[in-house]
Amino acid sequence: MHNPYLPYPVRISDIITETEDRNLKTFEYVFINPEDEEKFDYQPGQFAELSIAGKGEIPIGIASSPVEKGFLKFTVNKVGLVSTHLHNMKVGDVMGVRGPLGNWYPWDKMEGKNVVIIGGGFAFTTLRSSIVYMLANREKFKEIHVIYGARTPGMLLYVDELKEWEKRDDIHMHITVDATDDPDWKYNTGFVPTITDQKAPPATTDTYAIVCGPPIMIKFTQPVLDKLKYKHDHIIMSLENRMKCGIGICGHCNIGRHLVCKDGPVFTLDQLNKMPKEY
Amino acid sequence: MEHMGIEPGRLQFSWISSAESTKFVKVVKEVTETIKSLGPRKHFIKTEAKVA
Amino acid sequence: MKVLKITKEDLAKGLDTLNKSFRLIGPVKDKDEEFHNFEELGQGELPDFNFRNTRLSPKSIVYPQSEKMFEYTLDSNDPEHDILIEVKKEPSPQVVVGIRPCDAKAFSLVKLNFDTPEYKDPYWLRRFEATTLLGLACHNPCSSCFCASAGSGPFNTESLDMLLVEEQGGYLAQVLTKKGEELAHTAGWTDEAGSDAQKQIDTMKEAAEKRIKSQISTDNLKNKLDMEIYEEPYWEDVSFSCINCGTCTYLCPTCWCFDVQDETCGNCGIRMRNWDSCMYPLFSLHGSGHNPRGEKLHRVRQRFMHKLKYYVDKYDSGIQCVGCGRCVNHCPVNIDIRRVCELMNRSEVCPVTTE
Amino acid sequence: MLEYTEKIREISQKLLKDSKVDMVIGFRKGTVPMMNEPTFIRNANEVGQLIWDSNCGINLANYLTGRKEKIGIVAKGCDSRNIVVHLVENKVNRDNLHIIGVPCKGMIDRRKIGVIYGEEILNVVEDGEKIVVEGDGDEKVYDKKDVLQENCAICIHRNPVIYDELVADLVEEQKDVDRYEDVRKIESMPPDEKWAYFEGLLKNCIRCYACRNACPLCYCPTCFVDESRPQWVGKSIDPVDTRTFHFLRAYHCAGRCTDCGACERVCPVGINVRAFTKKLEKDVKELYDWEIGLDPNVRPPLDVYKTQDPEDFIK
Repeated sequence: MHNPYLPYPVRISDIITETEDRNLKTFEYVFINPEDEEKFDYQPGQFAELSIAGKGEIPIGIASSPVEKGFLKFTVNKVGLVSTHLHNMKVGDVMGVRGPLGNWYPWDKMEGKNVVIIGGGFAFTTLRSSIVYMLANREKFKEIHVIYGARTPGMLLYVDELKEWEKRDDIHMHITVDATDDPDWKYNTGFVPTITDQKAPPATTDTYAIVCGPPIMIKFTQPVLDKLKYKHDHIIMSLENRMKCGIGICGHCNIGRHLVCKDGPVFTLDQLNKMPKEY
Repeated sequence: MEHMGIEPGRLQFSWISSAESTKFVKVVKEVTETIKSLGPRKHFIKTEAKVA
Repeated sequence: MKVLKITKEDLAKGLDTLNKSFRLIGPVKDKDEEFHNFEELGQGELPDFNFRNTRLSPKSIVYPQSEKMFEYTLDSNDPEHDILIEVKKEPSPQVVVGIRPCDAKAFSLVKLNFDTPEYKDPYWLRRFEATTLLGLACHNPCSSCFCASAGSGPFNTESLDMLLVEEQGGYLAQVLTKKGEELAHTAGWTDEAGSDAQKQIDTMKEAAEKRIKSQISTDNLKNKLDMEIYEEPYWEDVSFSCINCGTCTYLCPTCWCFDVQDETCGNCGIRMRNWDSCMYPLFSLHGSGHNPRGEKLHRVRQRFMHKLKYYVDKYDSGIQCVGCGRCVNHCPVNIDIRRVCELMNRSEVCPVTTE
Repeated sequence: MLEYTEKIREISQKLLKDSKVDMVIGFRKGTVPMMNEPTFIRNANEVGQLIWDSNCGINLANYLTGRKEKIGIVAKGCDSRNIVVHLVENKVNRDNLHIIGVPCKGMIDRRKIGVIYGEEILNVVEDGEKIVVEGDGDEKVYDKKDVLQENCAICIHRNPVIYDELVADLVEEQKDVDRYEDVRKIESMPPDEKWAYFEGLLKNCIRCYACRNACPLCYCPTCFVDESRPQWVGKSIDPVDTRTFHFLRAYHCAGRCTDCGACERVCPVGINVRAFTKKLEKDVKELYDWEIGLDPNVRPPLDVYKTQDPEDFIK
């Protein structure tokens, strides 16, 4: 019997410190057994459990994109027991990855449609995965907008890539920071909801918004999207809750009858409206 | 601790100021001697969790 | 279906035989306490059938409170260091003798969680498959038993492989599955009962069902919206006395939540899982410190909503409760699921006013 | 007990009507024999739910922690002592409390009655000092003093130590009680026997934490067993971890435990949890001549340093 709790052994192949506060690092992994990579067949929006023997597991969104082969990438915020230990690990260290887990952004529905990505802070990980995926399959989508904000320029993730995307004309980038005194900052200044109000395209039946960020951002972005007349089944969100098994069995992450790990983490706002606010 | 079955002598208290180096040495010596004379611990040993 | 006749002596003899090839588990009276629990029976030891139901549910026979999942070593000289290794141990075949029909039914409710189309929980399933359930019908249900209205019953055969029905001088035994047949064969129980045995059982079943005084109504649960029940004002009253201990969830035969923990001793360690309880604040606490169910009201509501609403909607197999009454009897502060179920199930009838 | 119930209702009704309190915390009739449920009443019309009998063993002080409202609380001797502990430890503000004192004659032990009756119990009626048990077997009558909770049988503070009103005249306190016979018995055992005693005591523990959660002293926002950084104690049912939980919890209650018996009463598997706490209670009594929860204005001995504090155990 296949054991869904058994992680694939991986080796850390690269570690990048993403932010100036050094609390966010991106870990790149290669599978120790090459055949495991094939089994790890994922979609942008899914997550995996990062497993460290002796410490435990944490559910983290997959930041790499299925169009990138040969490695997996995860950006991890240092908060608890496992993530703190992970931040102290080095290139070459062995650990485990279990997944892919959960559902993904509705790529089949969004094909041929406009996509607006609204992200804040370190929740940008699966959004990166999505952008890379869409750019690699550019012909499948109409207009792509990205509104991404962080507190300061030094807190933005994937800065080099952001700059690259900014240069392209097939994607509308709206990068913003809450505030900065950097005279060289040439992008937007202001909170994500404000920038969304200014830059997001108006709603059409052909436009989907993917919103991912801290609770406070989500709280204030939702009225903006309502104002822009986005329908709630066109607003797609990714949730997190305390999880253990990641496969819908241990019971930790439920919101009503739904399990964030298995029925989510991606829900439409329409679905969330009918669920208890237990997230 | 002793009330719940740890052998007498295994648990000791001492108050040593940072200036009392000789007392520190003396106490450490005494404690190790007492513990050694008690032999290996019988109880309250956590090895791999006894689980199914 | 075959019905066997087993005398008390044959039962004892048969169990003795079974004990040689199976791990035999049965109700045993705790030597210091007033209650029975399921324990492994030693050679020659017989189960004590003089009980109504055990204090702890037998769920731990298939789903131990603490269970090893993986092993690992952190010793960098070991080529497999830091890699989790599956614990290679097949559960030994076991027979649970004297399990009550409600507790057996609980396995079928819980199975929906551990055996899903997408993922199979190997630990639970392997143990379950290695288990034969030899049930014992309930002639004298407790006053707090409400199995009959919870989708089970004193003679319910769901999940059972064989059901023993006590009668004068011995037992009638319904052989319900292939596993049951094999068990009877191994035990040497071969005497088929007369043609009226089934009728006899049915009569006793009816009499037992009549003895059940306590009941709940569940007919409206499915029709209501989640949020309608969720937002009811009575949750404050229901949850006030709760002390957020895990007694209800740990005694419950149908509660399945678990936590995963690593424990290292020296260079080696294990990943294990332990029962967890939605009554504990830690259960839903985020790493950030945010807790979606930070108040005890949220947690008490979660438990009842899960059992009586979410589960009902998700699986369409009735409520996640078999009416064993353990939580009713042993909740330290007397929060009674029967009362809560009535509240959740009641239909709002607007009082008719005549002017 | 009827007169107690009536008086509790009368006082509560008045308190709520006059808006002296926002809620009254008391007991309502349980759904199974010998069980009552702690409850709150906000509406003067609902005071009829409140009752008092010998099944009110849960310590209501446990429901005060962190509450900001003005509260009327029904308090027997031990509850009142735990209110004092709360006051000493700044968990509750005296001005927000209206204590309805109940001179207590002891709570009956549900487990004990279950064992001696032997059959399923369907109903229990109190008749003064007699307890009438009806059930599947014959009706049996017990003397209440024979079926008291162990901590009640040796209780020397039955009367509330702090109150705003009383529901009845104070009762006579029990005198010449040997409070520590059981502790001495354990003390006289050789180490291995002690070890075995506690091992046997805890063999059924399922770590549901009912003992901890029923205890008014256990109000830490994060209990040491729930801490993961550092992880003080393992989370499985390994016997060493289970024992660590119990004895460390007892330490945390040293000099604070009023021996209210809530921990023992709520244990679903019948563990005599007080075997841990009572040793420390005895030690504190003998070393510092201290009983907790009698005076909100005196700091407990483990809180303060005195030059005459015993220190024989320090080398």
